[in-house]
Amino acid sequence: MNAHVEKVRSRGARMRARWDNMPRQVRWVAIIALLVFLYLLPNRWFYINLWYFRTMESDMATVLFETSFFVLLAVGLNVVVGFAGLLDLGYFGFFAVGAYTVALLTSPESRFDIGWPWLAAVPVAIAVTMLSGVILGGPTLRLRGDYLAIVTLGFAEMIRLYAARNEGIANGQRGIPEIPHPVPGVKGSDGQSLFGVVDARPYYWLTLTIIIFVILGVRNLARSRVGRAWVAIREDEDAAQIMGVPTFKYKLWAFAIGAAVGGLSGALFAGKQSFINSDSFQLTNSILVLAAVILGGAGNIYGAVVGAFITWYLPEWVRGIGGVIGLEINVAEYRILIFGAVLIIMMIFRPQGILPSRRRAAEFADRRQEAAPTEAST
Amino acid sequence: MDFDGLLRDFPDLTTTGLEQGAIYALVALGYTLVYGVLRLINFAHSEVFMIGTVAALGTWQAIGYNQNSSVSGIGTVLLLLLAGLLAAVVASTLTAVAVERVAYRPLRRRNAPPLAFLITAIGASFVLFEAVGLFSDDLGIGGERGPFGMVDVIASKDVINIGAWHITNTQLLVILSAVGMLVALDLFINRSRLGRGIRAVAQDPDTAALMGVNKDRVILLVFVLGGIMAGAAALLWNVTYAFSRFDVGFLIGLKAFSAAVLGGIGNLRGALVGGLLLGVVENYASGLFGGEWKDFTGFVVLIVLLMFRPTGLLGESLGRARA
Amino acid sequence: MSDTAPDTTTPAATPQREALLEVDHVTLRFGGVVALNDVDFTLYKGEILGLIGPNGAGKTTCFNAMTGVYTPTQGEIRFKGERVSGRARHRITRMGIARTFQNIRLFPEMTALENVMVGADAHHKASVISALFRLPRFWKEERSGRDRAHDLLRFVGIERPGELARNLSYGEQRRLEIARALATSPTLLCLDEPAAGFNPAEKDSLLKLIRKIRDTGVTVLLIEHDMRLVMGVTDRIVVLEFGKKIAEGLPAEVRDNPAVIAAYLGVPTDAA
Amino acid sequence: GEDDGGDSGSGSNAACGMKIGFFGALTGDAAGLGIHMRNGTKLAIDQYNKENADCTAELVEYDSQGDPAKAPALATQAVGDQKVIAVIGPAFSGESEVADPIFQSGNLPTITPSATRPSLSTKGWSVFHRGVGNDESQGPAAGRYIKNVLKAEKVYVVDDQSAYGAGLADEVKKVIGTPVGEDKVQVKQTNFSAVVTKIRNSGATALFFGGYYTEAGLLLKQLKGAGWQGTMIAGDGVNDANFITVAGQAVAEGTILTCPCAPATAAKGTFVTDYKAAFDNAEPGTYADVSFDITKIVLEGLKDGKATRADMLSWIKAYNKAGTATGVTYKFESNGELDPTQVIVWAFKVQAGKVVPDVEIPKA
Amino acid sequence: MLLEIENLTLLYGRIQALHGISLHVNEGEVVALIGANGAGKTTTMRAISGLRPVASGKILFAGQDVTKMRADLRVIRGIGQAPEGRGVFPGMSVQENLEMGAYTRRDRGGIAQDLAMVFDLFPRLRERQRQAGGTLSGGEQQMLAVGRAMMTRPKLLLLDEPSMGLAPMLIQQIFEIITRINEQGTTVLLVEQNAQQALSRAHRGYVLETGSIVKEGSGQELLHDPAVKEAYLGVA
Ligand SMILES: Nc1ncnc2c1ncn2[C@@H]1O[C@H](COP(=O)(O)OP(=O)(O)OP(=O)(O)O)[C@@H](O)[C@H]1O
Ligand SMILES: Nc1ncnc2c1ncn2[C@@H]1O[C@H](COP(=O)(O)OP(=O)(O)OP(=O)(O)O)[C@@H](O)[C@H]1O
Ligand SMILES: CC(C)C[C@H](N)C(=O)O
Ligand SMILES: [Mg+2]
Ligand SMILES: [Mg+2]
Repeated sequence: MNAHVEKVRSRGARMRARWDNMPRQVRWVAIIALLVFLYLLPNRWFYINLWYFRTMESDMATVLFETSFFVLLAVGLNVVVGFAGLLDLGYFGFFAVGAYTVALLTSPESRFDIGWPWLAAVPVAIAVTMLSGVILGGPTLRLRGDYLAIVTLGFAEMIRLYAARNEGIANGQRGIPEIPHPVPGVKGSDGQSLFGVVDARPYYWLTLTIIIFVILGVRNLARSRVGRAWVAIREDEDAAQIMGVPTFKYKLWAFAIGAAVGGLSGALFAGKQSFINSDSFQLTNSILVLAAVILGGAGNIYGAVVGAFITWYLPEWVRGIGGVIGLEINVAEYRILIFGAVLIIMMIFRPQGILPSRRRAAEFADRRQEAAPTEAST
Repeated sequence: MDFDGLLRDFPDLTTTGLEQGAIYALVALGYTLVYGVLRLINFAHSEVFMIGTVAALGTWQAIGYNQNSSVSGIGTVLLLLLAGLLAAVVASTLTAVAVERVAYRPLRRRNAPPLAFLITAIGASFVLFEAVGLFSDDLGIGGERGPFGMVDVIASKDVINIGAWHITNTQLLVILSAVGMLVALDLFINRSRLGRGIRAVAQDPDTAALMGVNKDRVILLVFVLGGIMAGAAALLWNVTYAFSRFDVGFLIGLKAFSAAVLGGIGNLRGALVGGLLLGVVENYASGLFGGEWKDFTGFVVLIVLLMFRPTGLLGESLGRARA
Repeated sequence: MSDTAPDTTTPAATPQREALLEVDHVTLRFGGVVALNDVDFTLYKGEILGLIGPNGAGKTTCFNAMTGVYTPTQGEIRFKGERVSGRARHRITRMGIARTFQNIRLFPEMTALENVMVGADAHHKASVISALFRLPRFWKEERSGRDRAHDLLRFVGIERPGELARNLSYGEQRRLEIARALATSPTLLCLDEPAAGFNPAEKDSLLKLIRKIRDTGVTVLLIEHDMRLVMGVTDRIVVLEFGKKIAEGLPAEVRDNPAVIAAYLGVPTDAA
Repeated sequence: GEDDGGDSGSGSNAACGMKIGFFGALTGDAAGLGIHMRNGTKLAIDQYNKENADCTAELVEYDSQGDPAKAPALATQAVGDQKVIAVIGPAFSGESEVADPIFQSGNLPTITPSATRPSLSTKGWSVFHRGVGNDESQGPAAGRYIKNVLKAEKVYVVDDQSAYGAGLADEVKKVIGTPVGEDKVQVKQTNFSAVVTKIRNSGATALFFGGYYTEAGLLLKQLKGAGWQGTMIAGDGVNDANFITVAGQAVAEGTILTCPCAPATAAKGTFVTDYKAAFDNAEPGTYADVSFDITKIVLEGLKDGKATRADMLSWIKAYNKAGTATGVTYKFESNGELDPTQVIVWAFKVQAGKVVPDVEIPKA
Repeated sequence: MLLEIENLTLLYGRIQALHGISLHVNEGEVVALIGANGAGKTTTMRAISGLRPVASGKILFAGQDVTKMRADLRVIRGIGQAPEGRGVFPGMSVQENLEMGAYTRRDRGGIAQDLAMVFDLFPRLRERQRQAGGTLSGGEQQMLAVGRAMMTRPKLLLLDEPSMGLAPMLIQQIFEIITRINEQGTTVLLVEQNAQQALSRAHRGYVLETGSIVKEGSGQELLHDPAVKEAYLGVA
């Protein structure tokens, strides 16, 4: 058993080392190939050849879009949970703030009825979300660990419950419909606006592009004094403070950056969905994003990406698997059940996540060795 | 804002709030115990509670009592209560132990990082409530993902009437049993040898082993205790609301977890204080601002309170003092 | 860098001493326990001051008050003439006070090098924005921080900069703590029992290291129970007992002080 | 789905291999309502397929669980599937508000058997049709019943803040005047102790509840448990046997439920027997008959060769014929509302564990 | 032989901390284990008490193979330890900490007697009976850890640097206490940096260097061994 795990670990490490040792050009070519693949993916003529990989029951492009904005969320939450070690159980609160800001500014059905175009509302949404991150973080980031978790959870629930009220600006459960789609000016080949109802591909491409930029930015931060400060805070906050790290400031930054990304994905969601109500921001969603981050390997950006992909894509893919394996049962119904079981099994076999950060991989390898003897005596 | 209404309804809002709060408190104990010892939020605990409610319901149906039955005679009431309690406690405890075995122990064996436990617990929670949601139709306890109505075991009656203040027999039963169970648990943890073992593992598992404490057994015990409390809470819930649903644990779990934090997570008495306070505050808020503000106000109180008392009302006690 | 044992009576006793840190009649209570009782002493620039006393005398508490962990119940602590208490801890560090911990508190999952770089970052100015867009200032500071961290690791004698802190041996961890503290460019370095768990040979090398640090211009405050080390390295000594200062003076004076012998040293066979 | 095109190879010019969507709650808290409507639709399609075995239509179910948040994805899916030529539903008002704009942009015609929020017909959705009266008829009728039949002086009004519940409660209030008290609850709420206290202490003898059956059942159960003696009145959202399952027979007894429809159990023709035969001897529930009839509108369109959404839309708009089950003549106004002369509102009563028709509430 | 270790190896991740060490402790002995920082002393102690799994080798206690036994069961067999870093229960009072030491014991009378003895040995602890362990000073915690280990009434007492962080006067005292408990019949395995004191009180000693035992002998032999003198006694 132990030997087996050891092998897995070293295989991962070996692959990583091999990647690092490849010539620069080769790595670039590989990255570009991957990106090309990702951009081609939602095209029917392309994915139709990926028989077992594509989703059978639901529209592939739509699923890809949903997956991509979920990935964006995971990348944002990873900054908060993975880097700074702040357990945020209410990440969807920020998502909701972003989505509602866009909805209120753009929808003819909103109380404000100012009808901005989507694109103009996005920067405002990001700013408002960031601000809400700072407002929430200001008084509460001094709390430790799990207290912060419940406060963030409470915050998200407060936003949702406020939005669920009929008389509020958010229109209660009835929500805000008729949010305009992104950039109506851009026309597709058929002369219709590129961002329509049926074709999800443009939304996917848009989100994918945004993800690439966000990842670049987050990566830069992680490999700087900011990233170091985050890790130090995660490891021992008191010691970090005494070493001159303004812990509060960096935690607030992590929160604000996470919030901004969350708000951005909220804005994208609103623009695609064209309707939001309080039910779109159930607590379960926050928990799913968190699961994605940890499943992938907290603290590693690519881990978060992979985790989010699995968390969203897998259940959708499972929907269609019944037909493929020739089962009569309606797998779609069981997909959450299956997903729950997958979560347990995956974490048992890879507790450090699928693609753990180097740091955490090493940490785990050592911890595992330290597990005390468990056999009872004879 | 309806001050007159609040004033008029104040006594009743207080009792019903305490009643609800007592159930929060019993469920909160499960969170607090597990948190105190393992420093983990047991996300599956809400399902431990839910399974308890379903088990009691199923038992009652099996004996031939459904939502349309009426119960008469103290003997029948006692029988139903006892059968329900047994079923709920056994089911909840088994679920809690199963969660420990499946979602926690394997990870503990591998010394997994704390966040991993969070995810397996979430996974277990999904599996449990989806299973009940999907199969409740087949089990005959309700439609698929639908509501389950059940027999009203105790026809509630006012037993105390002081002016505008009514207290019913169920309310009395719920509040008193919750307080009683907490006192018993508190004594067990603070006075008994096993209880001291629990506290030792909570504070320093390695050193506890050096004192001869069997860590695995302590952890199991903690889940069992949490399960028993959740089972009792489930029965009281059934008696009060005579209703369940596959997702009924979610909100109760959330509230109970908040209550645990409000009182100081890891602190048993804190769970009681937090639960009762939360129940009462929510009711007052409903009276004052309207029902739609109930849950909202609960969270506002929680957050504001934590800002002034960062470790909850009574502070942490099972766990390590952070020096 | 001379290794000859210094004549303990001569240095730093010269009159134009400049006060660096003033502990001004500080009292600190924890409920009923009076951990510090009207403690009053001054630390002068460039000296090595020993702080000794029986267990529970209040030495660590004194450190904690100086680094902002606790706030005195009465009295105040001034560093370079400015009040310390009430400031955020990281500001106190940036004022120039650095410390190590009696129970080691490194960042266990960071490498030795990264641990030290966190300390070095204390004086860096690059903002989140410049890190985000990799502006020139970022590169400059990153390079200088790395170089400085390597220098410091070499200075304290750690040869494996890429090793995770948790994997270093106890002695290396203690030295890493010192390097990390030094990286914050302190004027005052506070060491809390740095030799605990060292054998005599290791203590000797620590003694040399402390002197080397002082020679770079850093003032040192040292808590230590090992009298050989204390007597060998300090310029002056302050003695606490039950939260009170019971003696202060040159090492030789303190060693022969009957009150100190009675309260702390015991029969003087043990002290070197 | 992405089948290859269905071949319209039968002798007549009927459109073959097309799909008809049913959009509503099939699982979840309000599934009781959705399932009967789906059954009505299914019955109509099955009968059609039996008669036209060589040129069938397919039923596609979109289970929204009655949740507006789940609606857009499903609606988009329906719009994306060009074979879907019309949609029966969405069943609830909340999900309609969300899904209809999407159907509109896909030019996919809809006929709802049940979504009764009045404002749905004011948004300019040309695809929208409603096969029943809206809450501007149901609400006032309920109000009149409270005033004239129950003769209740002190009425308390509670709604669940949904598009349907809140809107219906508003219509009721317009008729009964100022209630003794008002409150709001949430969909999925289970503990109603505060509301219960308020209602009980207000001295109300009647309660109007705007919302769906699960919350209604729980609220009433807790109310009666607290010793309240009055009568609850609620709309079509509670008009389902599941209400009694949640509340229990004793508690539910005497509750008044309205519906802008006639009793499905007394539907015309062979509908009731066919329904029972097809679905395990189940009594047809609220709107089952309506769904059956409006589905037949679409099926007749198919039979007539309407193979595109645009053609189907004009077919529906021009339709003018009585349904076989309800007897109502389906003829839509330009905003999609049913011809006002065809609108009827009934009151039902819970009696001995069953919802039974009480009276047709007279207009004004 | 009370304790016998054969060819023990132990890993921390990729780092091998013990390279096949063998040692034994006879009933009634005080045995000292000395060595530089990182030599593997603490690791050895942890292996004996069962806090860390061993990679290979054998640990026999009172003739029984305990290599794979859980730590708490070893306590019942009679192995008590005052761990490095003290391991005080921070949230328990001094008194409760001491009572935890007697967790596996049932003899109320004996427990009360031992409690009184510990308080006599460390009057400071009696003064602080109700104070939470976590708020004690470093030295006070050390006293508590040693006192608590004594409360287990072990056959074999493992002491990992009991003098660490103690004031000079107390260091003297703690070694006297060790001698005293040994005379009362407890076997002691002692890890110490204060090699001078440790070896002069020990019957036998082992010298550990980077995970291997390089020397063994009676206390006096080692005390006068020139190599040991130079490396560990600081007599340059
Ligand atoms: N938070 C606290 N609450 C109560 N008492 C405390 C607290 N912190 C420290 N004390 C007490 O204050 C006294 C001084 O403790 P301090 O840690 O400063 O001692 P010290 O001089 O560093 O001793 P040592 O040499 O053993 O480390 C001790 O008696 C200790 O028990
Ligand atoms: N948790 C750990 N993870 C990885 N390596 C460790 C761990 N604990 C100890 N080591 C390594 O194992 C070796 C032996 O350590 P050990 O603590 O046993 O030494 P020691 O002899 O007790 O030293 P000291 O006198 O400093 O306490 C050292 O090289 C140390 O770095
Ligand atoms: C099925 C019906 C009860 C639906 C309800 N009339 C609504 O508009 O939502
Ligand atoms: Mg100290
Ligand atoms: Mg050691």
